[in-house]
Amino acid sequence: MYNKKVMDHFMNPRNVGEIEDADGIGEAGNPHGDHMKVFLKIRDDRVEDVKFKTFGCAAAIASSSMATEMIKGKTLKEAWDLTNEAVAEALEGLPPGKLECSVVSREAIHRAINEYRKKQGLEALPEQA
Amino acid sequence: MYNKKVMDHFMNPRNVGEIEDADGIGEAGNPHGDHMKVFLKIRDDRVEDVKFKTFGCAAAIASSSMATEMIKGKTLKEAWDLTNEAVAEALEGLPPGKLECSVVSREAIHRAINEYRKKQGLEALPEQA
Amino acid sequence: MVEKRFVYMDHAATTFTKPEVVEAMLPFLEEHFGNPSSLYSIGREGKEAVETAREQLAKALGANPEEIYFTSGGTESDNWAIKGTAFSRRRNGKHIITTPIEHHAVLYPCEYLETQGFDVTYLPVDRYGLVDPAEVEAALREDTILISVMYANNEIGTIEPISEIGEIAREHEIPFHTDAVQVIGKLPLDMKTQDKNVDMLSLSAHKFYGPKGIGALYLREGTEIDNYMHGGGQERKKRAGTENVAGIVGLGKAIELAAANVDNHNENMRKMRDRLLAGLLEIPSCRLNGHPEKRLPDNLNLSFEYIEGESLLLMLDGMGICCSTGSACSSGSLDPSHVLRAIELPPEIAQGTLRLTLGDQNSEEDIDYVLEVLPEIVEKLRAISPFYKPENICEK
Amino acid sequence: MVEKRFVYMDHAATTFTKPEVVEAMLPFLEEHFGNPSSLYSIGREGKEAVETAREQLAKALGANPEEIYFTSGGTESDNWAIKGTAFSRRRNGKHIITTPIEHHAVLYPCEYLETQGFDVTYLPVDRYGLVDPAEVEAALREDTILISVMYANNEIGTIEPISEIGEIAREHEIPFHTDAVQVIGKLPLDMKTQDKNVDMLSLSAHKFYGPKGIGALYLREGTEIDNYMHGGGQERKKRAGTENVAGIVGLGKAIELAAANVDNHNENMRKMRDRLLAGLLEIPSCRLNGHPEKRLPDNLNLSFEYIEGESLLLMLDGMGICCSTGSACSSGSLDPSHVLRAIELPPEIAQGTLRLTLGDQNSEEDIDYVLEVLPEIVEKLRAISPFYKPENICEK
Ligand SMILES: Cc1ncc(COP(=O)(O)O)c(C=O)c1O
Ligand SMILES: Cc1ncc(COP(=O)(O)O)c(C=O)c1O
Repeated sequence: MYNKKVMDHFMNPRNVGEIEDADGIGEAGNPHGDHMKVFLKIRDDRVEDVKFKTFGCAAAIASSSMATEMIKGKTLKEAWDLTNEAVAEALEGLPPGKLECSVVSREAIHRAINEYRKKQGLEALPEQA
Repeated sequence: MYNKKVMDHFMNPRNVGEIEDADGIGEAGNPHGDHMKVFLKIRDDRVEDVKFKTFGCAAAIASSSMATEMIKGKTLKEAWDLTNEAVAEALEGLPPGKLECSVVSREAIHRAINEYRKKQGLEALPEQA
Repeated sequence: MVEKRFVYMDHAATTFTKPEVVEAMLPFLEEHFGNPSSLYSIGREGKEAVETAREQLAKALGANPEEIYFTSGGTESDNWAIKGTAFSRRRNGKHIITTPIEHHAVLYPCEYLETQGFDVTYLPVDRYGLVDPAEVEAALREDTILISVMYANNEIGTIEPISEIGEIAREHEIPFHTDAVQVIGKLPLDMKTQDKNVDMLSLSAHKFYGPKGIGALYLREGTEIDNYMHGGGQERKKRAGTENVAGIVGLGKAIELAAANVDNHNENMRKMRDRLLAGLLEIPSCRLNGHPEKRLPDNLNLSFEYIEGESLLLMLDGMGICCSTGSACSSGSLDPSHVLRAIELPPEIAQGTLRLTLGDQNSEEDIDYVLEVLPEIVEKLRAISPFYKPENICEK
Repeated sequence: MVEKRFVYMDHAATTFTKPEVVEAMLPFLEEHFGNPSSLYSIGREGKEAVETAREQLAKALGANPEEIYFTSGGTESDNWAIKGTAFSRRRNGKHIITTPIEHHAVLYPCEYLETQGFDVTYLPVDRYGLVDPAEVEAALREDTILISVMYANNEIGTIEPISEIGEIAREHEIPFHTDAVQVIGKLPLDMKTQDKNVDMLSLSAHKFYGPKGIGALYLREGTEIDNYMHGGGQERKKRAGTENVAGIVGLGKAIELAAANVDNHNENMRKMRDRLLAGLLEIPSCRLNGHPEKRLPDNLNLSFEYIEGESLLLMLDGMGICCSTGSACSSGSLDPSHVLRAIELPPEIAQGTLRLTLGDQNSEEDIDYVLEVLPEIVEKLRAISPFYKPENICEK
């Protein structure tokens, strides 16, 4: 049901782990469902490094892996604008009903960026509904 | 569904035909069903010869064949007393629901005997219900 | 006498399974045994095979794969279509229109529905078994919720005016089901054009050189119907039960082969059938039942007066010829089939009815053989028959 | 790392078809293709093969052949038993007793009947999934017309007290159905002694090394039930549809093989299963679901905390191990199965549930391999999991 790309990112997820002295940490998840925690290292308004931990199905894990790959080295603006559709596309598609499993990645990243912004004394950006 | 014996009497029925100068002729049948006509040649109160014609299923034809075989050479009393169970038994069994297909044989024989008796000025024997 | 041979002329009862079909099935009985609902690799193989078969069938019908649901055969497809529609549309009404010549897999579900408070109209048919579309129109009521008319009859081969009836159904927005079990591989179907007014269509693999115990129901998108087999989420939650993967693969292969060859097959059948018919009509007091032109290319249904069908069938079997009869003898009384009764064939004629249905196993030599053997057997049985008088015979 | 191997541990989902079974089936796909309803010789061959299979199954169940009806699988058998009994006994009442851990092939027919005016009581089960016979007694009403309790559960393997429940049913003269799909070939059945109070019993061939798409319903003589598949006169007029002869022959062969070997099979399974269980329970925060003793000899159902079942299943698949999970992920939310919910396993634990079911394809080497690979994968997934903290782990 999952394509090769998804299976690759699921079986060998990139960027798994934690960052001890992260500049921003964000967590998102459904009460009894997928859950992701993301750690950002930020320098010059760019994502210098990113790590994650995810609990969930293969789609959630693969999306976390792909999303973190996609924001690494990008500006915070670019990272903020990453959509789960873009992640799914980079994964060459997710099965029907599984697109939502990639939503937690975006939410966790948004929260990590906002946490960083707060520490910087900036106001939090509004999260999308 | 039919055993070998039945099939043999069906495929190669004995005593098929008519007797021109029959001493007794009897016919029996259901309105839209099996129908048999039997011709008896009688001498000394015995069935000297017997022929039949039957319209019907394999069980009806095989029973006609077997019944005529069984009364040939017998006394009229013996011929009268032939039951369809005896015919079925001689055929080594008929499939469920097919026993009744052998009933016309007995009826036709009874009628042929009674026709003979009437010609002889004897009273008709009562047919069984 | 000619040399005895084996001649199977009962293709409407069932067909042999083509070697290519058996070959396609085997891997799914053997190594690819996974449950298609399973997530792991060997389950996915089964799933893919099922989806391929669905596409093969969809293509042959000019349908979308999403409109195909596999079932355990023609009987289940008919039961589902009839009962599933009736129960699902109960609040819209309780009236069903069908014909008295349907297969029992349609008739008995209708009779069952009558015990459940539904009304069923059985349309009249003419002496050929044809339904008049005007009668369908006339039978319509405010509360009609289903029309079911078979595509072609399995006994007498008559082809019904499905597109005319479909138009009436569509115009009145009444779901239209047709039992097409006998037409697959014989008449070309196209659910997008010619058959666009058919909402539900039943078929069964063992009538077109596939295996027994597998069939399908075509359900046009948007057709309202209750589930019939409740349980697991198979067949997009519309027909529960672990998929008969090997059977489905066999159905797919069989329909592919049949669709690729339908014109050619028909021409062969028609040619052989017509020669057989011409030869058999030479037999005195023999008549063809069903429509002379609007009939399946492989079907003959003949009545031979003064003799009884089962005897005829069994004597033919003794000579290696397999076919069907149009009446059953039970407890000494001969019951003509419901179809022969519906076309009002007199019972004494119906009794001597034989159905010969041709197929891929037949050759011109088979026709020669039947033309040699059948008249002799008819004569033999007439010679035994007390009804038969040569002077009664109507010569043609 | 160990060498990758293929290990099928999902025998409760489906089994491979034994070579002897395929071999027995083939002649009925190929030369003996006749329709069993036909009178002529090649039809009779099919008919005889069907009757032989019926005797094989009857023998294995300690039943009379007249009590066996072939169906298209476990789902149809369950649908027939539930809906056929309900509609046929409607005038006696509208109350049905069942359990919340039944297969969907029982649950969904019950839910459907609720839409048709019937009342259904779903009995409570304990944390092992066991039904208490006293609860059955307590649930009885004046208008109870059917009790249906599965013989053993397909997910957690728990074996229900069928004979006690049967006694209660018999005492109150209420028909008793049991879904025995998971027990054939694993528990010995005897409809004359031990199971004498079971009136209806469902089974499906693909769970005991037979083909998919064929099953049977045992109907004790005198059991009152409506037909479900209406149509032709097959199966003594109780189940219409051209017989899936090859499938029926396969079922017959499979049950014969299974019955001959049930004790031996069970001992093998139990030994391997217990070793696997002991090894896996070494994994921290791992627990066994279902009853520790009253369970099928080949079933393991385990929850691994902090990880999710589908991921586990797919990683195992990547290592060649096929098994099932106890939850489905849809749209980002993880839904534990209805069985795990019924035994009140907390959702966060239910999420990480795996079912391993052993069978004829497994060897001690398979057990070694799973014991090597599974703990590593659990560790790998826990390392990814944000919930997992080594200090949370409860050691045993
Ligand atoms: C017209 C028609 N409908 C339905 C059926 C039933 O199909 P099956 O026996 O495959 O269930 C048949 C054949 O038996 C048929 O000829
Ligand atoms: C307990 C139980 N009942 C019923 C079924 C349904 O059987 P089938 O899929 O053969 O229709 C299954 C298996 O899928 C089962 O495990």
